[in-house]
Amino acid sequence: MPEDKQQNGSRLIMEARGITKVFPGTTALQDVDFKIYSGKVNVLVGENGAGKSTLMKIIAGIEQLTAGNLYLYDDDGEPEEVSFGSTRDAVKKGIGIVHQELNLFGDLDVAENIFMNKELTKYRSAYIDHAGQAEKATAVLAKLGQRIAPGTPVRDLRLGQQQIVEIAKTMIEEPKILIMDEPTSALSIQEVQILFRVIDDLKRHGVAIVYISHRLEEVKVIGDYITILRDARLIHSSEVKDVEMAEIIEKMVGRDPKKFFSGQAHETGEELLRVQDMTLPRYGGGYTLDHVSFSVHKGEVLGIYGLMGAGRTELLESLMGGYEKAEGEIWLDDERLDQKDTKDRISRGLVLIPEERQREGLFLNLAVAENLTMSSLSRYTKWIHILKNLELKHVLEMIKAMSIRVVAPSISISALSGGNQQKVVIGKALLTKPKVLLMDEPTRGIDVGAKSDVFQIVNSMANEGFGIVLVSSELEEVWSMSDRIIVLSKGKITAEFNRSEATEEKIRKASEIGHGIANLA
Amino acid sequence: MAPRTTKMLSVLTTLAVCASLFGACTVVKIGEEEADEGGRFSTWTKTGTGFDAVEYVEAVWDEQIIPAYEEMAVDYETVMAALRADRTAAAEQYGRVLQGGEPAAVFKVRGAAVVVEFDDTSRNGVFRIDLEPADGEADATLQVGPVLRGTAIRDSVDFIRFTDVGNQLQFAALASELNARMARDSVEPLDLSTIAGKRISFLGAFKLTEDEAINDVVITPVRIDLAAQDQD
Amino acid sequence: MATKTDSKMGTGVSLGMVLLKLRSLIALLAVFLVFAFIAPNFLTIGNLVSMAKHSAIWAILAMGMTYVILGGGIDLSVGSIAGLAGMLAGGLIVQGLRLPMFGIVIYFHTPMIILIILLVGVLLGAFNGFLITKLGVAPFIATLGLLYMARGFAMLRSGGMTFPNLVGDPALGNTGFPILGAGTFLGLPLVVWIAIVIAVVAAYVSRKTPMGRHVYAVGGNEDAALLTGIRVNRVKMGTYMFAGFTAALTGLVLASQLVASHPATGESYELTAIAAVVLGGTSLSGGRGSVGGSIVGALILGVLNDGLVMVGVSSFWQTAIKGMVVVMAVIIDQYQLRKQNEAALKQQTTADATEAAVS
Amino acid sequence: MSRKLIVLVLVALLVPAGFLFGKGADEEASNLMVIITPDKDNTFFTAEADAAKAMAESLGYETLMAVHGDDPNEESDIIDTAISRNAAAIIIDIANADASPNNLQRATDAGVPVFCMDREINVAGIAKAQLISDNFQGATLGGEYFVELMGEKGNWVELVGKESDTNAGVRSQGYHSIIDQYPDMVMVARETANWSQTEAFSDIESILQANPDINGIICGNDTMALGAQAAIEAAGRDDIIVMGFDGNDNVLDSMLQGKIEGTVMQPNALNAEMAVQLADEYIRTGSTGKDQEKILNGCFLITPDVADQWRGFKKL
Repeated sequence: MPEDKQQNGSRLIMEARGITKVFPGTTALQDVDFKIYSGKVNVLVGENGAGKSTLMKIIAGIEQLTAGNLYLYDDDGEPEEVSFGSTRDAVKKGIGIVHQELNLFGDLDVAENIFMNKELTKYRSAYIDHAGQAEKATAVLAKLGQRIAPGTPVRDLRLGQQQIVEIAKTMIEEPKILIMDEPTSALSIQEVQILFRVIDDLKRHGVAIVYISHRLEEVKVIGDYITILRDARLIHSSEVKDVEMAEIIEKMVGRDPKKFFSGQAHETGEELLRVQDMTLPRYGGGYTLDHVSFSVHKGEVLGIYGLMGAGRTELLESLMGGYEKAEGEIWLDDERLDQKDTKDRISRGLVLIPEERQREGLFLNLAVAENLTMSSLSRYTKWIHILKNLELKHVLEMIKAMSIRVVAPSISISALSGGNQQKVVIGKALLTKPKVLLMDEPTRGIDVGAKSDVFQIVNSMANEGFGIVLVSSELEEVWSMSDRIIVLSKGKITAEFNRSEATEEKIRKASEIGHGIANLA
Repeated sequence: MAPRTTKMLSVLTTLAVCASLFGACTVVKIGEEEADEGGRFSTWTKTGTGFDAVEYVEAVWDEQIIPAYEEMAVDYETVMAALRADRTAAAEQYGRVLQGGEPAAVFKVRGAAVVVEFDDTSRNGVFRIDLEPADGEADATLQVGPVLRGTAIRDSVDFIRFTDVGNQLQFAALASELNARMARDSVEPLDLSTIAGKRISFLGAFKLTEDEAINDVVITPVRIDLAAQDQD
Repeated sequence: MATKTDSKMGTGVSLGMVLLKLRSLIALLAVFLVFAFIAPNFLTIGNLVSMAKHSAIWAILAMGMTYVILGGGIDLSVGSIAGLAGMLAGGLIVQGLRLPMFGIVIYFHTPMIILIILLVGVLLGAFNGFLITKLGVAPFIATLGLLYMARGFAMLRSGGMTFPNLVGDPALGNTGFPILGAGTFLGLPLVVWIAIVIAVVAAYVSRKTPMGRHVYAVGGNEDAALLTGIRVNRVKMGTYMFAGFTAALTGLVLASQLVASHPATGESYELTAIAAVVLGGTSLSGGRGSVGGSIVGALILGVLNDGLVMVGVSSFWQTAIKGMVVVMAVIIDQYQLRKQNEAALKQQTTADATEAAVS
Repeated sequence: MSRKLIVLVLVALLVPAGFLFGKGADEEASNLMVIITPDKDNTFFTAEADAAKAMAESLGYETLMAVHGDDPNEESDIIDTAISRNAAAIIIDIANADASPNNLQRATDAGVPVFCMDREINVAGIAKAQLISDNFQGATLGGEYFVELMGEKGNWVELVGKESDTNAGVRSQGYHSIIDQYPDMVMVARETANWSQTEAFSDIESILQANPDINGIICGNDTMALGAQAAIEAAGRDDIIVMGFDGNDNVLDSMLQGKIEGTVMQPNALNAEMAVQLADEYIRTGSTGKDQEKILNGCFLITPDVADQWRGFKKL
């Protein structure tokens, strides 16, 4: 035990012992131990539903534990038992948390968001010291490598910048323990690099980082200690350097992760989709999409890689008729698509699996079955009557085909895990009998097991002769899954590779054309 | 269904609806429909029994009202004396006790007098009269307008009944018209500038409620006649 | 696990959950029984029919409101539209349609008048829909605007007065308007039949047609609906047009019942309609609820309204009691939603765990 | 499936359970008088309702009180309910002279005799008796007194009640039938304040801005008079004559303090009592004993001298 407390120049700062958390009907954590070392990155991994978030919420005072103890260690290594009734209690003890979901007020400016509920005031709280807040906000953002004006409304920032603001919000408290729940899921590569630098900086100042991520490659890069949870139980705890990637995956998933990235070439047939000179003007001049042309063949997975703001999502949504201002010719199966109307595009055989699953893909108020058939209702409709039995038949087939884990089709979609929800979104798209499937970040925010399921689905769909456009900001994914890769940068296609000729470096380089990225490193 | 068929169907439906629009209506030329001048307030104020106050007064004034007064009016002084003695008894004996509401009675009176003064400081102008036998002191008041107050004439006769008239507006209009008829017949012919000192005889009515002072009564005339020797 | 789960059917739910889901029906039963005990003559056929008649009007209005709310909107203008509809109908019967440029007055026959007024209601709903979908005005504001506009026009139509005695004139062929409000068929007032027909259609559309499904989708997640290929604006437009239709119908029925139309008809009816919808378990944030629920909600309000009058409860208390009932309904609704989500989550996690154990 | 079953069971239980446990219909003649008034937040109507209730109870009747809030549709519902309760008589202050007759006709058709008080309906033969406040006569009394106070000349303002209400029109016409005969009386503004104190307050405030030199305000009812009076006081004026109508206690108090110059007392307590008495007469004998359906009860002018002799719309 003593060496636990004083290891590699850092020391044990917090410990959770025998944590059990029971929600009505489910046990989220079962007798879990977790140690947090100062000046280190303490990584917490596990599949969705393994209990990571619950554990973090308990440490941050958001949830209260059912059984177990929390201890904070002072400078002398003396433990003090603590219990947090609320986030305020935890904040007082120097614990900060950056949530996975953004908790920002879009209409307030950056400084106001950073100082939300801890405003700097003058004259006995009678007046908010805007100048002082702006100054401090600028300082903390500079530390995070961002030059964002503190007066900018948060709504006007890119997603990545918003994430930085979220982190800055916590930093302002100067926490001793900083919990980061998937902080990189919305960040571009440069932003991830900046974040890692910030983390390094924090480590040097002795801050303990608790880091939750799905990106196991990140874990290897920045992690010091790793804790793996599975099914509410502690599976493994060690230093990162002592454990191999494959081992981590196996412990997380609890089974052989043999075909995690099941990259395989597909037989491709004739041209299915051709896009010519797709343009989308940008507000205030220039183009979000600058004369983009490409084609997709039967049975082909076309990967589109690009950094944040490259125009990936805009490209897919323009293809679906989502932008009134988008111009360009789209030919599907030798038929030209003229109407800028999503319904029409879907009926012709194009379908999109959107990036933000819950916001753009799901109806959380409805059941699994209703979600699945929402795009393809006309197929089960006679005159104006929905044929419930026919609908149910298709739903059950799709649930089986996608191996969606669901008790019954009538259960609310909100009860499903992220991975299963994503499968429902994909299933909904497939039920429209598409010819070409546009997938925007299909694996974002889902766990390793579900990810591999999704890739298997992509593969089998390609084998069935669908054309697939796969957009991802995760290089490996694009690289390993695609038959052909095009790279977007600032709205332009900057490179195109065949599976055989593509390498990570080439792709990355192409994605940075026009970005002046060199000075960021 | 093919879009073209749907379009055709909707056009046909629209046409059919338009056609039936013209079929399912009655067209009347403007001016031939019943006049309906939108009043400011509820139609209640003008619908009803179709009662016309002017017509009605024209019909009853000479035929029923004047005869009723000539037959039943009592000498003013007699009534006043009885009232001073016992209001209730006097009301029973000489007046018409009104139904409902506040205890009140209307009296039909007659008299002969000298006009002491025509007081027109108010637009509710009055003659102050000195009843026979004349003593130079005014001892009664006769309202002559142009503003005439009250409903004494209307309320003085049995045959004018609220229920027959319709509603309170028409009932009020009737009272005004009775007053106005009196003014046209009896006040307009008079030369008011020279009236002071002349002798008149009158038929009239006054209403007395329980609380009113007997000496304050204002008589609403039904007819005023200049004495023969004073006529020009 | 304490509660049994019928994993085969996948719909195994505890009795408590079912009762919770049926809370509005139970509330109706409770209110009904209470008044049956304490209100004399409550259970006479005459009273039941008259309560059905009163509730039917709320129900008609509430069904239009249900669609709008399910679609994620709100319609504050229905009461005013009802008022305007009544006034226009009254005007057409009493004064006809004056066309001075042609020197004629057109007196429409009664069925035609009803059609025209219903069309006007639909158009007013479309106006709401236009403001909301094309001009991006928030539903609350757009319909609040029409609330004032329609009421103003209703007053202007007659200068504030009432169109009395809407019996029509046989010479003009526009008699028969009072039948709508006073007529009966098989012993039930026509209004009740109308409400039943609309209820059947509205419930059918909401549950068995793509249109209905789309309304739920738009109310639940507009962005997703767009990307799913649902014509969101058309769906929203449809809900407001239906609300306009039910409002105009309500106005016609009210005017027909009184055989007179007065410009204040339907004042604050929009709030009663919303209350009925909420009582029926429809969520004001859209996407969750049912037509059937709203009808039960309307019945609760109707029975409560008449029952309280029958018992002779002071009108102040009547107002307060209605408010309490609505608030109570929302509290229970929230509780039920939480329980339902927990139950679904529990089912799902149990199943996940079982499956994990098997594999 | 279980859910549908439970729905069925509940519905199946609904009606029979009610019939089983509930009270059956009263077959014998009822002893119930249903008293319907427009409003409860106006003392005028409260006094009317109370007077009717007290009289009915003193005659041995049960009473059921209801208000229609000037809404004929609500009135329609209440009358249906009264019919359902098998009322012996309905005593009502109607909602709308044009829209109410049909409601009353329904009661009459169902064998429930109707007696109107205060407001009248234009159609004869529906109500067994109508005890009507002579608003026109009252308004002429008020108008005459107003003219007298103004010295037959000056600028005046009229505040009118709800335009859709018959009495608003009747009173306004009553005022004008008198005041318009005086050419030196100049009406500078005429506003609808919907019987409301707050609307009267804001209307008079803005009128005082536009027309500071007004000498008198005549109002269609007392609540508006109170609002007007408050606006005058707020403007620091004490030279403006205010007349009300109804005779409510607040105005009588204001008159005693010299703030309001006059009002017209409506005999509504008397109307209510007479309506109940006639109803009782009718129930017992089958006739009201009056030869007329409509009985007009006159109003009284209240001057500050006699303001202390009245309270609760009754002479002390």
